[in-house]
Amino acid sequence: MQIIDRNSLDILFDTLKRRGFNLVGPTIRDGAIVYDRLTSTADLPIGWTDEQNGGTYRLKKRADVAVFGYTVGPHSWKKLLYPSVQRLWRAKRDGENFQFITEDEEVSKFAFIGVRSCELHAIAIQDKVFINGKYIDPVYKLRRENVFIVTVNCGKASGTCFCVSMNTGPRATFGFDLALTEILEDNHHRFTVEVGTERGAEILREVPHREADEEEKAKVEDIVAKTARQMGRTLDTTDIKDLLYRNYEHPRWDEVASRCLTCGNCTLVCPTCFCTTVEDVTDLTGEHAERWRKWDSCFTMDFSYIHGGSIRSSSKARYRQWMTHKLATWIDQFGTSGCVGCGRCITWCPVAIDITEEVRAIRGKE
Amino acid sequence: MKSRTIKVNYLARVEGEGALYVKIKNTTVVDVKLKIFEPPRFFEAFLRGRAFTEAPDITARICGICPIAYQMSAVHAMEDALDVVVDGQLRALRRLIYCGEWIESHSLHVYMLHAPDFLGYESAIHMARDYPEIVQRGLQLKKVGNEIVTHLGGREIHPINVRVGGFYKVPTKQELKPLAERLKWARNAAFETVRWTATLPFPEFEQDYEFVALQHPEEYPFNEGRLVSNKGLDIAVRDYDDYFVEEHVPHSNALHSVLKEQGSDNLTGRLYLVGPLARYNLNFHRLSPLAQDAARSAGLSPVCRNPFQSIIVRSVEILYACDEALRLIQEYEPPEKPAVEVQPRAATGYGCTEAPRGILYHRYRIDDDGTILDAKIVPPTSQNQKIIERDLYQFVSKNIELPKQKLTQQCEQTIRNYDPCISCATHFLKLNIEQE
Amino acid sequence: MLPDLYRVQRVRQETHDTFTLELEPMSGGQQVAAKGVSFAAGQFNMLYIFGVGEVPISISGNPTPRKVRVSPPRFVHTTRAVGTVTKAMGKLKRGDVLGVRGPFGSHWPMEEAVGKDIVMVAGGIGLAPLRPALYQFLSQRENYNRIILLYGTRSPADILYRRELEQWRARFDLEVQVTVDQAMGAWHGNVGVVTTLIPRVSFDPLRTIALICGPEIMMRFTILELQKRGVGKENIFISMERNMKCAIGFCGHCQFGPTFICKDGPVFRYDRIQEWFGKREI
Amino acid sequence: MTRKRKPKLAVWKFASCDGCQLSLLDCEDELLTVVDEVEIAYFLEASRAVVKGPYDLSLVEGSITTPLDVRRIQQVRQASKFLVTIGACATAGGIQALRNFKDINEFISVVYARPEYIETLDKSTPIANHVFVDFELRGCPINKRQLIEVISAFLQGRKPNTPAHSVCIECKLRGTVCVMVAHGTPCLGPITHTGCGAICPSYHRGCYGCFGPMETPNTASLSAWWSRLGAKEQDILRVFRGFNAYAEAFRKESEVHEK
Ligand SMILES: Cc1cc2nc3c(=O)[nH]c(=O)nc-3n(C[C@H](O)[C@H](O)[C@H](O)COP(=O)(O)OP(=O)(O)OC[C@H]3O[C@@H](n4cnc5c(N)ncnc54)[C@H](O)[C@@H]3O)c2cc1C
Ligand code: SF4
Ligand code: SF4
Ligand code: SF4
Repeated sequence: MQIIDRNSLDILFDTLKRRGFNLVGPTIRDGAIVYDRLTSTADLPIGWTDEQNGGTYRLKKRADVAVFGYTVGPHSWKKLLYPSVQRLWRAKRDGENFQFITEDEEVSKFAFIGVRSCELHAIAIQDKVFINGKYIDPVYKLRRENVFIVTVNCGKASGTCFCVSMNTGPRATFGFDLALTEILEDNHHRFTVEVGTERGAEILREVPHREADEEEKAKVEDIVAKTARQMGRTLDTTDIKDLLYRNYEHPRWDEVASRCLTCGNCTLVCPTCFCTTVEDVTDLTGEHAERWRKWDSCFTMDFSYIHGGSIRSSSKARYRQWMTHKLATWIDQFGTSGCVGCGRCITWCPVAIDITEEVRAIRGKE
Repeated sequence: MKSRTIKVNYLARVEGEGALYVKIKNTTVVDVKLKIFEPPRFFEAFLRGRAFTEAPDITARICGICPIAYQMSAVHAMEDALDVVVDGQLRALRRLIYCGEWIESHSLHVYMLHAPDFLGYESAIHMARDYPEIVQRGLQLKKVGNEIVTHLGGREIHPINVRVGGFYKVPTKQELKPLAERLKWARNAAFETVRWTATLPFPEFEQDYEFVALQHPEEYPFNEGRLVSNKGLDIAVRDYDDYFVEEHVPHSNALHSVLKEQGSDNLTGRLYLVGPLARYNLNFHRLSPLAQDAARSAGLSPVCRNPFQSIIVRSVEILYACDEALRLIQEYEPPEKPAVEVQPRAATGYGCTEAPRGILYHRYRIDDDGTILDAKIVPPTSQNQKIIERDLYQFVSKNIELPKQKLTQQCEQTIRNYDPCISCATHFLKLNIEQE
Repeated sequence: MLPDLYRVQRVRQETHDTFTLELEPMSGGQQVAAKGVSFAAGQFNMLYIFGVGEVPISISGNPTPRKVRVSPPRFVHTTRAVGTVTKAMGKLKRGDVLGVRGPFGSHWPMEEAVGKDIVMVAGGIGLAPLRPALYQFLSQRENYNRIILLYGTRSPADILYRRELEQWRARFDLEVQVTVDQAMGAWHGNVGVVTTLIPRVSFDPLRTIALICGPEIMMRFTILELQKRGVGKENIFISMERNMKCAIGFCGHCQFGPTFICKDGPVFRYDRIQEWFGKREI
Repeated sequence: MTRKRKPKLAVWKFASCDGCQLSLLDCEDELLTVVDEVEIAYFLEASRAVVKGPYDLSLVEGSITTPLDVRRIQQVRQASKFLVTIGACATAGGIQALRNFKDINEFISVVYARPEYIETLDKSTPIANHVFVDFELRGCPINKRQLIEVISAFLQGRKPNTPAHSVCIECKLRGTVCVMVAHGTPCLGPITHTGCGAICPSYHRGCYGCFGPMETPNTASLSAWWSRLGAKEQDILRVFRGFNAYAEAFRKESEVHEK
């Protein structure tokens, strides 16, 4: 474990930039901490934190100058790994025939700054979906290959976090190039650094650093342990798959359906949800056609539309599909839970529907 | 006895639905009616009981062509009631978005609605076959206007960003930059537009009008000023109701507005004219030097009384709006807050701004918690309706020997001189010419 | 994800709303050359009509054509025009070009069926995905015991593959029963839903493989009837249908319980999805 | 697949603000291409030239508010092969449908000094209440991209890509921060039909529902949440009584909040 001080964070940024990486990370926009292009550490949410609960998110000033003193916000990294709206191909009519126009996509190399442990798990889950199966999604693969990941171990948990329950945090254990832990002490603002890959080590060599002492190593443990104790939510995952398989007809689904807006926010903020739809479009002349892929949600009627109607026309069936997929069928499909406990779906649900609460209700009244 | 009628059941290339009816007996015009049959929509009625904050969005729906005008008059009236002043960069942004609407609306009228009359086409689409570059230029100019509105307002029609007190969100300097580039092109195109419109064939038709427009000590009027005329009117906006009166005639779903003869409640008051011609004649010296030069070099004097030449005046105003928009963008510094805090209180507020077609007056009475108790809206088209009828009368009388088809076409053109907006007029237009 | 280009070589109108297209890869289709037109009975393709859209359609041709009978080999699809894309597909003529991605999905249990009785139950357009299996069974007839095809349609006018059905019916090594929901005109055959045919045919329930394709409700009742006869769940195979956008497990639309119909299906062994199949709105 | 003759396009207007048909003229970059692909057979706002029907594609703007219009829409339907209604007036009765909740005579007397000159119906109703409509395009006003999409789709014989889900999905696709969750600003986005591009939230404003109800709107649940955010019954009533007041889901919800 190494140590860099706060100023060296700027050097780390510059080094990554020199190596051709575009930095993306937390920054304040429109009253939230979103993931966007960063030019320097000044773009980071220095001295800001967030307060989260079901259906609410508020930025708050911190008493200190923490750089990573917040938890996850409305965006997730998936927006960079498979864009929310993407053209898959173009075609042109050519007399009686038509032709596809293929173009090689240039994708910039990204360095993700401030990825949390739950998010690493989410990326790993999407890897399973997009590149570790029988078919490979070229859009995802192209972007994923180029990413450099700088992780941050969480120094605080928010009111909707439950990574501890899902075994996905708060400490990062894999999947990063470099992992930082922020140590904020009067007069000495520094970060511990763990190296995850050779690539990471190479970058770190260009940043002034030193070996961490025992005390500093212990601090990391303390910080993550404290965060773990702060979890705003818990979810009992015992036997969860069978629990949900057993309860397709539980009355709780009707109850949640009475509140659920079927707006789809939960699916779109979720870092693992991957569903998309395609739009086949043409221009006015009818000479050009394109196919676009867009993020979709299992909460729409079109999602399950087959000729004659939608399979999941009730909101009950749609919420049930979503939650059962996240927590149960995902396990059968990909050998892992589809939920990493980031809590986004709870915070960003406009009416505060809470996946942990729903599980509790079903378990309780089974 | 020979009589003719000229009827145009659905006036084309105007906004909304109107009809024209002219009745000629021997060689005299006996009746002229500009009918507005666009169904009434009762805005003043359902504004009652709404929140004062809703007026800009609701009244915008009176007209899809000039929603900004409605939003501006509404916010000014409300701010007048609440005794709030919105100035500095927020005021500048309001001016900027208004420039956008003028550019868009005037370009639409000049190129798509009016020019085809002069060149003998059914529409700009037909005109595009022979004059593709000109029509393209008009479309692109219009687009720049729309871009300004969209940038600041969120979309070109019924923008969503205007509120009592200011805006919901203001742009950064960076965000306005691309507009400046487009506006530089637009300013040149507008210059060309002035030159081009000046070459169109104009009938001899000088009329004596009482022009009414806003006048402001420093600027060409958009949002603020005193109501003045070339015949001595000079009043504050809040005195509007003392000087103007609206009457309802059977042939029209729009109310007609006239200037009251002072000291009398006589409804057959003075006719007056609002719109680009009025603004131009009353405020020529407030145009930017570039716009003044363009007008002069196109042979337009600071006083223009030929309504057919309103097409040149509109073009000058497009040029001015481009110039002004550029200036506003160059001087822009984002204000600290997107809006001024407003607190409701029981009061009556008055607002009058210069819509592309002329002055648009709003008056609201609200109660303590901001609920609208009473609303009055007088759009430019209802103010011009009487004068349009008078012009028609004069025009037909002068050209009575023309073959019917030609006369009909020219009557339509006479109406289009005013760019009447029927949707506005009905918060109601119908055209028939009858000759006996 | 880019479709290959195929040319329509032949169009056959089967009924007023159903038609069969034979598609040949266009020369120059790079991927096609490598892959060849081969598929397993039960699989489907994604067919793209220029400017209109893309839909999943089962392959209804012969997976093991007699050598070089048609060269180059073709994809055969039978489609019922129900909506935008399928209607546009119905307007294609010989020589028109369309995009093809595939073949995708699982296939009918050809190996498991060896040495057993085979009961195929088709409802409506469901006959199309079953036809390749039938072709294959017949081409290796000696490998199987009894082969029974039960087929139900709405009315006599909706019967697909009429000539072939007649030929099949004439064979002694294949039992074909057709029924219609509503008799019209000169129909002298069975009337009633397809499930009513099940008790009438003889097979050895303990040594039977059943293949079913049709509307979900029809499949549900067919399964009940077969179970009544004693056919085990593990010997019943059904072909499922769900909305599909990508056909390769990314779009998520075709999820059915824990499965993706595009890659785990469309053909499923009934006992593996039984838990979900009985439930509504899954 | 070459087209034989240009399809005839007609644009009709009933009670409205003209904004939706103006959207077509606002397609500055596409307008001349549209004209290449279709024959503008009837479009008074743009042209005096009137070509006789029947029309292949009719775009209908505005709501039905007069006895005459009740008859006129029948004629338009008869003359049209494919009829598309555009905008909140045509699809839901528009803002003028606020009269439907009140006594019309009282309304007339408020606006017009001589009510006897006014001929109007007591309700403003959507086109689909009178004739069969092939496709509805939402919005107050419609979105011009969507209009071009509908025309392109019509020309190509495909389904237009105009999803019916919530505005929220569009917000999320754009990466907009939710104004309700992050600012506590009441927003109608979760129950409003998408299509505008999720404009309001991107301007830090709550959606006010100008595209009308989405496919399966849970208005009751959202109203309850608005109350928790501090919205008064009056505010909730007003927001549902907006530009789509007479759309069923909004109408019913507004009635709940009417004292
Ligand atoms: C694996 C599989 C195999 C199929 N095989 C055949 C076949 O051999 N012959 C045949 O006629 N039909 C088959 N279908 C059904 C066929 O895909 C639909 O009829 C077709 O998608 C309808 O599209 P449309 O645009 O004509 O209809 P619309 O009703 O206009 O559909 C709009 C959209 O909804 C979706 N959709 C509608 N109906 C279905 C459906 N039934 N299944 C999946 N998506 C649907 C599609 O995405 C379509 O683009 C099969 C479906 C699946 C999933
Ligand atoms: S389901 Fe909710 S808590 Fe779980 S990963 Fe998705 S957004 Fe996070
Ligand atoms: S759970 Fe919440 S976020 Fe998800 S669809 Fe329902 S209301 Fe929307
Ligand atoms: S966000 Fe809502 S109110 Fe705003 S423009 Fe879109 S649909 Fe209309």
